[in-house]
Amino acid sequence: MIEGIQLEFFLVLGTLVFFIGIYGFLTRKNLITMLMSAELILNAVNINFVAFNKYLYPENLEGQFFALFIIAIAATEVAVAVSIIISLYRKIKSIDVEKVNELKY
Amino acid sequence: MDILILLILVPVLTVLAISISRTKEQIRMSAAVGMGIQLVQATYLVFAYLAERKNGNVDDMLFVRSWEWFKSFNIQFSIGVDGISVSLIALTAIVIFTGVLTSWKVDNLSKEFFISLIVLTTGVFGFFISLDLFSMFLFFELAVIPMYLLIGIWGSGPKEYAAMKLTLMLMGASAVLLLGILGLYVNSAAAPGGLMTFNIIDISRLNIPMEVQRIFFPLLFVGFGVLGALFPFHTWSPDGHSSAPTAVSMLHAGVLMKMGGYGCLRVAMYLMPGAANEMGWIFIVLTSISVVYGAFGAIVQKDLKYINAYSSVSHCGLVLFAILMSDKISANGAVLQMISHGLMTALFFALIGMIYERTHTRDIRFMGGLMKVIPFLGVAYMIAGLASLGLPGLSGFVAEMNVFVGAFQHSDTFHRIATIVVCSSIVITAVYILRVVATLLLGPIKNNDFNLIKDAVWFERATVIILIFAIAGIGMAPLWLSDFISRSLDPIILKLSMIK
Amino acid sequence: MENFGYIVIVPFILLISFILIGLAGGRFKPSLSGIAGTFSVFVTTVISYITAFSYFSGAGLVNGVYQKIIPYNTEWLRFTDKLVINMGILLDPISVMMLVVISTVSLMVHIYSLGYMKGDSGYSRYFSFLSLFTFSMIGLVISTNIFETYIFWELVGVSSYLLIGHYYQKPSAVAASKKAFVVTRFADLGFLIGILILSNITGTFDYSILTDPNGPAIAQGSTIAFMGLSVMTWALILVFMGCAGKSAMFPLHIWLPDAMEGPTPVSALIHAATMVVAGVYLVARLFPLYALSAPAALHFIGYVGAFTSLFAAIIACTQTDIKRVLAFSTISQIGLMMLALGVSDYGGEKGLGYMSSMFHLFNHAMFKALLFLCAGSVIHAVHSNEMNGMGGLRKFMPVTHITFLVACLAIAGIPPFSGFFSKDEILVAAFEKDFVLFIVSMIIAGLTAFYMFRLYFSIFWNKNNEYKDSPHESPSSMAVPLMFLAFASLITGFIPFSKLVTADGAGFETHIHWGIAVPAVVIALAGILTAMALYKKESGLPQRITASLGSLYRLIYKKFYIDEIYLFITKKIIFNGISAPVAWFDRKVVDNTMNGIAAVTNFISVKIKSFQSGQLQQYAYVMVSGMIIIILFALYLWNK
Amino acid sequence: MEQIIFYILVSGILIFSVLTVTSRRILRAAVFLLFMLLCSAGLFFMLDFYFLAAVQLTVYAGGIIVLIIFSIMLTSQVNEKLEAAGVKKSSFSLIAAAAGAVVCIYSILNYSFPAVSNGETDSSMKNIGMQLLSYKDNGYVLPFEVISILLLASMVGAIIIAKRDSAK
Repeated sequence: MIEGIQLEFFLVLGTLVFFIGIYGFLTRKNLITMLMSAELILNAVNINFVAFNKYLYPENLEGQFFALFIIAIAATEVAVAVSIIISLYRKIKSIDVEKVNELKY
Repeated sequence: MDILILLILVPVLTVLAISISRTKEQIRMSAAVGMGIQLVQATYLVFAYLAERKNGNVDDMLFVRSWEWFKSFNIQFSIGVDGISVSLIALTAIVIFTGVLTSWKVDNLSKEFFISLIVLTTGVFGFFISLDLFSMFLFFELAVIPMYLLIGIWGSGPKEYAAMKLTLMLMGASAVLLLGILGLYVNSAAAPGGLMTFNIIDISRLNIPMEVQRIFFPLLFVGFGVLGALFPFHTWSPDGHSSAPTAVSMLHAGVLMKMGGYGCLRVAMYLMPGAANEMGWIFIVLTSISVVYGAFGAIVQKDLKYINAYSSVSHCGLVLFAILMSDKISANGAVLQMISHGLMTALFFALIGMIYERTHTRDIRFMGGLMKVIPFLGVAYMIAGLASLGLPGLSGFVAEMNVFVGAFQHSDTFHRIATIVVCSSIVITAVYILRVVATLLLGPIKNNDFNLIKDAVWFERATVIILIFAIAGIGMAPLWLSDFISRSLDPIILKLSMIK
Repeated sequence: MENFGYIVIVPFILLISFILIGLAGGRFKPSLSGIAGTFSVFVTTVISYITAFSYFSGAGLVNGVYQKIIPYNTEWLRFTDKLVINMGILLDPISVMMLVVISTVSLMVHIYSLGYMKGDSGYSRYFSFLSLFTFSMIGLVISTNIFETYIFWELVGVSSYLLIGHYYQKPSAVAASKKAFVVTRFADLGFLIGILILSNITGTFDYSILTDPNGPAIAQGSTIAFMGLSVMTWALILVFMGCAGKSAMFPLHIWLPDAMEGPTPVSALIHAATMVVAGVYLVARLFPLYALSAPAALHFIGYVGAFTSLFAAIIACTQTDIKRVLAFSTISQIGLMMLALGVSDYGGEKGLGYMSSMFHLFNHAMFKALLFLCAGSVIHAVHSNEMNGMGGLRKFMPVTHITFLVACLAIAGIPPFSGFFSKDEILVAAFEKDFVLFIVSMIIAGLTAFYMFRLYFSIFWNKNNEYKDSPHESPSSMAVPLMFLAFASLITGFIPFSKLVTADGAGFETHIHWGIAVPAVVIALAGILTAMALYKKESGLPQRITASLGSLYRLIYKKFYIDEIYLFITKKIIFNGISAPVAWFDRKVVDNTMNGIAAVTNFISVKIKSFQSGQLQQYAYVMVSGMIIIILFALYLWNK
Repeated sequence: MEQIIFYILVSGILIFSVLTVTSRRILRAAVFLLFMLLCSAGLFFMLDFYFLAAVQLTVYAGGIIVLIIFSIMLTSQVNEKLEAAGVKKSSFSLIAAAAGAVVCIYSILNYSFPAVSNGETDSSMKNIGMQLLSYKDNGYVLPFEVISILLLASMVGAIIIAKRDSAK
């Protein structure tokens, strides 16, 4: 808990980072940068969890655990995503998301 | 073991037997034996039914059994029969048995063919014994879907188009039907908040509110009506029938179209008599159009199967017309017409298939004088034709007369004029039947190749003889069948007449 | 009262004979089929004669009135408790008379056919159908209710169809059979609707209730009116429409001349003696109903009969195909019978027209069958139907010649041949009731004599043609029936019909009204003499007369173009005007609507599928905006 | 002092986030992401969640970013500038993101959170470890195991997916 800082401040921060991530996810064409945007989104969630833990239920550790698990999941996600990106790159020599449109009608 | 359960079980076992058969011989023998057993069972059912009635059982439905199926929605698998369904089951058994016989020479993927055919039959038998709207619908679907494969794979002509069209139209109908059934279901609680049910008998004891009936009666009637070739939803019939392989045409026109009529009577009319009475006129107009229009349409066709398909539109229109009259005599006529048309049209399609196999054309412009070279088939075709145009002594006459006399019992002008309009179809029918008979069978032989063709072989003869025997049997001594059916119509007619 | 139950054998033996011959078909020697068929008809004839004898000799008579006897009646189909179709046997004077007529003519025709059809490929089929026909015709006359009549009516129609189309490889025969069936079927539609209306007003099909003069049916008829006439009248006119179809009344007569494409014995049996008079029979069967409940319908029948009769007689004068002349003559004579029914009343001597009609029916059956069989004999010898190709045959075929002459005299109404007596009664009945119809029937009498003798002289006298192979008399199996029927034509006029067959069953006395008979005979003789003058010797006179008549002659020769009108109606209006458009409409409009629905669905799905573009970011965008919208909505609900 | 550091960290998070999603050089974007993660780790430190902050540093900064940089190296020309998003696309995305942010912030600010309790957080490493492996109340052994299986599965999956197709 930081003196003079409200919980809302953290939440607004989390929201902003989250939507910056969303914006990036929607606009970036490169798959890796999209992945990075996704990391931003995950991290925004972490900030929220941590803030909730600290401000609302300081006697428990749930917020930290969730954040930990999210970090773990982010790691696996990146691992799988990177492998997908690499195999995709081998196939179509590009990691432009707009060129990856095999899966359509 | 319960006889009705056996009616479903035997086809299923037959399917299993076919699927483990190796040679073609085994496949068709198991199909024939299975359907033969089915025919025997149907006959036994008729006598068992009569015996039960004789013992003084006056229930509406006999052999009623019910199993809990899906408890939370109160869906049961309940079965039972009355005179109407027993007679239609007998019809189905005859048609499928002869259908298997006519398919004796199906060589291409014969295992799959027979499996689909018999799965379809299972659906039909299940449909006729169901007392629960849900299982009825289930069997309805089971009967319709194999049709797609049967036409699409073993058909002729533009078969993919025809299969698609037929299946889609019938599926569309079943969507409407499902809506209607669900509509009935949600309004089927005896008291507000009570248990809802799919059971026909339970629903028939209720009075469904009029505003509900007004919505769902047309849905159900049209849903079943599409299968019964109600104008203007009949166009699957010419294309579908002409592309389908022989046995499928037989089954489809002979039995599946009857499911439409049966459904209209048993579900639409019986459960919602108020709307039937109120909105009947719309459908009477449509069915009258069906009858006359189908007959006129048949006059100028050139393909034998098209002629017969249009003729089926006309005849099945008569079934629906008679049902709508909500009169006991004509309802009796409707059921008789279903049976009669089932046998007749099965015979027609069987013969057309046999003739086609020999001449390799179905275009009547290229045929002529076949009576000389294939007298057996020729005579049979003529008998089928005469039955179709309502010659006394054959089944069509009895049915038509019941319909006309019954329909004419209404004292108002609308019904009478409709009856007279419908009556006129007997002349038009005569015109197209005689045209076909004259161009196909009579006159000089147009094509010298026809001199070489051979008359029917044993399984073809068996098919034809069984069907003709049934047609003539009903035509000569109609009373027992008429009595057999008419008692079962009492509850339905009673319900309809209470509204008036 | 005697038990007539044995009559049940009659229909059964004929039905069995039909089925057996039909099924056994070509498996046995053809002559066996012929003999089997003839035998069954012989049994029928014997039973009919026994029945007639015992019925008329007193078994049917109670208090001087011939009763309706129903020896056998079984339920066949039940609509309601009252509306029941029974299969049964009804004996009353007219049905017993018809039994005799049918069995006699049928037996003669069977015997005749044994010789005539020899060597034909469809020999068994022919006899099987003849049995079917005889069965149905007998079933028709002994019906106990109007629906049973309708059933056999249809069966008679179909056997006629089958027999007309006997030479099924000949297109004209096929066309003729089709035409006959369709035209009569059309008429039967009227009949059926008539039955429906009738059964609806009276609540019964049963003749014994329908025709009971004191019964409820007759009283009920006139209560409801529809378009100026009572419903009963409409019903009976519709029933008459059926009769008109079967009996070839104008304008439904067109099938009968064409029906001559069938084998000649068939024409004799079906299209001269028995089936075509079924219409007359049915009107007679329902006569109390017509006379007491709907006299307007009866008048209508009388006038239709008169018109048809005159019309057909005129056409008959111009035809050259001998069978067609006979066909038109048949139409004319049946018209005369209808006329007689039309001028009749119910009860006692007022029923003279009815009695004379039946009398004429009976006589006509004999001499017309004879005429046809003779014509068959001639055709058999000459191998042609055309009158122009004949002449001078009296030397080659003496039996045929004499019997033909007898028949001609009978039909012309020269005493003491049978036609004289019945025609005289008809004229008297017409004279008493309606003077116009009387004049018409006089003219018909003259015309009849003229065209029959035109036929006679052209065939047996006139020029001596050169024949390729010299014609010879027919074998005895064909000659015997001719002689029998000629004998019958000589004597049947002396049967006291008025004592036996009357409208109400009670007999009355008749005697010849010389005041009418003498002029009638004189007119007939005049007709004969004219024919003799024109046709006995070969001369150019007939040609000159026809030439001077010009287009009028042509109009008559073409049968007033009625056939062409029908052809126009069927081909142009029904085929091209209704059916083809219906078929077109079905394919193009109804079917295309269905296909159109499919196409629209397809179109929409093509449009929708571009949403599924494979562009990940588009999906994500839609997802995000969707989520935001949902959240907004939830917030809105939350705050409300 | 604490507040100043806090504000610096927050502004760092926001700035580096924006730079991450807008930078046109991919490697730089990755580095900005790293900075952003570092700043948030700093935030965790300030909240006394040392373990979490450490994990954030090691896993995120140490593991993930390295992975990402590897993949960048493997697939892209590092010097190339990234293609900028179209105006239409970016403006629509901006609208959507901004709308979402507004909606969320609006509801956050309008929601009255329960009163802050004054309990002490025992986020010592020992406590975290005990609870993570405890099967009693508030024990996290099941999710922990599930995560471990997930990690294994993703490892296998990543290998399988990225493996060269031997058939070719």
